[in-house]
Amino acid sequence: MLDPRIKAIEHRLSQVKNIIAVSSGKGGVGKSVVSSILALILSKKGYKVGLMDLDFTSPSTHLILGIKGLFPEEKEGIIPPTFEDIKFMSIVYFSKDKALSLRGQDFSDSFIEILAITKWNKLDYLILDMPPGINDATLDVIRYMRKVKFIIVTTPSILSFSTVKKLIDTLNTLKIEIIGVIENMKSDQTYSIGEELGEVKAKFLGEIPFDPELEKCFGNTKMLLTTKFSRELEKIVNEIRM
Amino acid sequence: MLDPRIKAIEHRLSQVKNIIAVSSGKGGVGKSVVSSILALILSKKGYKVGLMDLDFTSPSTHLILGIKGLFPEEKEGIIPPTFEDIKFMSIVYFSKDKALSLRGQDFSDSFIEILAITKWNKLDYLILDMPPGINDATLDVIRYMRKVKFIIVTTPSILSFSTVKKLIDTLNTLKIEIIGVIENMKSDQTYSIGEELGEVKAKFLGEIPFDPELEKCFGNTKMLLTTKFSRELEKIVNEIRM
Amino acid sequence: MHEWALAEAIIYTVTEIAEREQFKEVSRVNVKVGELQQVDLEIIKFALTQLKRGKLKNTEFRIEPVRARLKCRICEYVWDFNKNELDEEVAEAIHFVPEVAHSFIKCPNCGAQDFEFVEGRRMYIESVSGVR
Amino acid sequence: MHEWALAEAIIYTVTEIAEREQFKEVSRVNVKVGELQQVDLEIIKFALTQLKRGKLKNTEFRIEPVRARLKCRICEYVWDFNKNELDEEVAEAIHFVPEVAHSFIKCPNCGAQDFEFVEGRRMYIESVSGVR
Ligand SMILES: Nc1ncnc2c1ncn2[C@@H]1O[C@H](COP(=O)(O)OP(=O)(O)O)[C@@H](O)[C@H]1O
Ligand SMILES: Nc1ncnc2c1ncn2[C@@H]1O[C@H](COP(=O)(O)OP(=O)(O)O)[C@@H](O)[C@H]1O
Ligand SMILES: [Mg+2]
Ligand SMILES: [Mg+2]
Ligand SMILES: [Mg+2]
Ligand SMILES: [Mg+2]
Ligand code: NI
Ligand code: NI
Ligand SMILES: [Zn+2]
Ligand SMILES: [Zn+2]
Repeated sequence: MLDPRIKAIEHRLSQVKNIIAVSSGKGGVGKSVVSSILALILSKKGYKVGLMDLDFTSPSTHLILGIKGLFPEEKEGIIPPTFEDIKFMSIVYFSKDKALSLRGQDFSDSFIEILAITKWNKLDYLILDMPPGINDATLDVIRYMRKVKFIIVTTPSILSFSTVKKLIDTLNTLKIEIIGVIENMKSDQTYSIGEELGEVKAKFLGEIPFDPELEKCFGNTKMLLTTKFSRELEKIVNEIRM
Repeated sequence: MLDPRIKAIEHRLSQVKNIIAVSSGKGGVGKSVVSSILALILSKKGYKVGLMDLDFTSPSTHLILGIKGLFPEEKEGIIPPTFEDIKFMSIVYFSKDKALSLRGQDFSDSFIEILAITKWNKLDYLILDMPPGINDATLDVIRYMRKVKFIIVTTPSILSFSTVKKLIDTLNTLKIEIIGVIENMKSDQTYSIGEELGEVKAKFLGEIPFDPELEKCFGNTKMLLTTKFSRELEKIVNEIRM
Repeated sequence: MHEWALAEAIIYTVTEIAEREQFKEVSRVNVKVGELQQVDLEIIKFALTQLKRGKLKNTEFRIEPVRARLKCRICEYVWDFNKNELDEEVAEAIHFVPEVAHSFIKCPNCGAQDFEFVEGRRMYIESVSGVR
Repeated sequence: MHEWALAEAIIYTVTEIAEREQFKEVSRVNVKVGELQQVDLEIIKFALTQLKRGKLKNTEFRIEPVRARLKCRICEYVWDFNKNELDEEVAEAIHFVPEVAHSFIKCPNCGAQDFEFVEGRRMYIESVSGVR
């Protein structure tokens, strides 16, 4: 009962130089905003960028970027539609924004399916917007994309950071590269995760403040790129030379 | 290959009057804080309350309430330890706060296992803190706890509300009772979900403001109960007469 | 037609198996294709003829459909997937990613969307035989 | 001992089957118990004797262990679960909720924690026979 899709994934990703999973373990920390804007920033810098929304039950990146009315072309596989030079894949092409409840096994199967038939061709960066939790999505990305590297997003909350520590542990056990940790939604009152990161084996990449203007810019990439959020994220990107 | 645990669940829950899943689809909207404080409020009112943390890969309720050093007693099953009159069950008893990555199938199996052996006895309310996503946890709660009712938590963000609409759809399809929707982390700038709720079939229960003092009170239930968060949640509880 | 990509997947996999098993030539490959995905078997067969080379040059590919059956996890009802009951757009979505069936199909008995694919969800390679 | 709760689960389930199958009496029940959970078979047997009544009064319960085997999803290595390699607290945690093994056990070959339980994870009822 050999599944021929598995071997195909290797071929489909062979021309993708870097795969970056934006993950956390915790939900609502800003993974989707970071992934979306990271894709915009890298694309603006002239890189070939792909963005894949892996949060199948609550996809967000199309809402953040304002992507509507696209559908992949079918041509010896499926060709991801291009949005402002970013090759974009999301389950919403197929689920039509209807409710989609998926068990882990179903997540795995759709993930493998999409990877096996999607022709990304040449990419400098494939950004993965991860769902919350340390579950099938995390494990399958690691299993089927051995060269994946993780950017971990946390907020300055003990609830978020306690999960992030576990994710870092899991990734270290599996010898998966962690680019580093971004602390998002900083405000004045909150204590600094940067200091606590010493105890775990991951680099602190920098912080992004809580930006009350961010949500108003959803759907408008020009405006998104002028937000404080984007400017701070761009500083981080410039420093890490991924 | 009959699984004898399934039938046992029915018996274990037979003396539990109300099962309330605090859910959202979206992560980071306040499900865990709502569940924890809801349990405190109901218990303070004199009800017999149980609290079960179903976010196995990032359990939070023990951190919010400050529960440490407890372990269930083994006596013809397992007896949930009591914390300030609340019968409390969490995977942390067993995972010892180590990283736990679980595929959906593993979630299901541990969920069924815990339900099959836990002796809640008489409860007025069993509160379930749900993980994010519409996945095995959501589907298993519905499958094995047919009398469950949902409280749905959202933030005033399109990203959160778009997921919540899908969860409401899913629950309506399955004819599961929705107590209503709580809008959490309201601030002045944000638009009101309450108004948009008209289009979906769920009652608006009220809003809870963003409370900068909340996190400082984690681990101290007396202080937690004096926060603005708790006072607003208590108002909502008084109105809905669950 | 993304059937082409699926045919490529078969070729990649069988080629690897041929290497591992040290076959000089692969004589026959049996492939089962679940009907849920509504894959066009003729296109797959055609693509395979176009793609096969090297040790697979003379391979006979037997492609057989498997009826798709679904089973409700709530009421245990089992039913056959019937493409004709779906509108075209939905059928196309399921063609690409069968799991999105959970957005569109309900148990005919109880209305739940918590069902599993008992069989016929996807394509798999049943056997590969060759000459050493 | 939560073995008692597991024995109750068997009794509840067999009682229901006896009703459904309209058995006057249940003569024999075969139960398999996965070793991962380190359930004490003697306690289960004792509990069953204490709990059985009605149609189950004369039932013979055959309880048999099943070796627990794990398989790594990354490197496909298969190995036997060995309780003695774990410290007592960890063994106890796995006794209650076998899945927490993912926090404590690693693939002996590659170190991954993404493994599945091939067999011997849990208890199941293999067969129930009775007189109508
Ligand atoms: N730095 C920030 N300032 C203001 N709002 C933010 C910031 N980062 C994220 N958000 C908001 O927080 C919520 C969660 O972000 P999201 O990217 O959806 O998180 P995740 O993908 O981790 O669930 C969204 O409503 C988003 O708009
Ligand atoms: N009303 C509020 N005011 C301030 N902070 C809040 C409020 N509600 C939740 N939070 C904080 O938001 C984060 C997410 O809350 P949490 O209960 O963990 O969400 P979920 O369980 O949905 O993931 C936590 O850091 C929590 O302390
Ligand atoms: Mg994740
Ligand atoms: Mg997200
Ligand atoms: Mg949920
Ligand atoms: Mg939570
Ligand atoms: Ni096609
Ligand atoms: Ni025990
Ligand atoms: Zn049904
Ligand atoms: Zn291994």
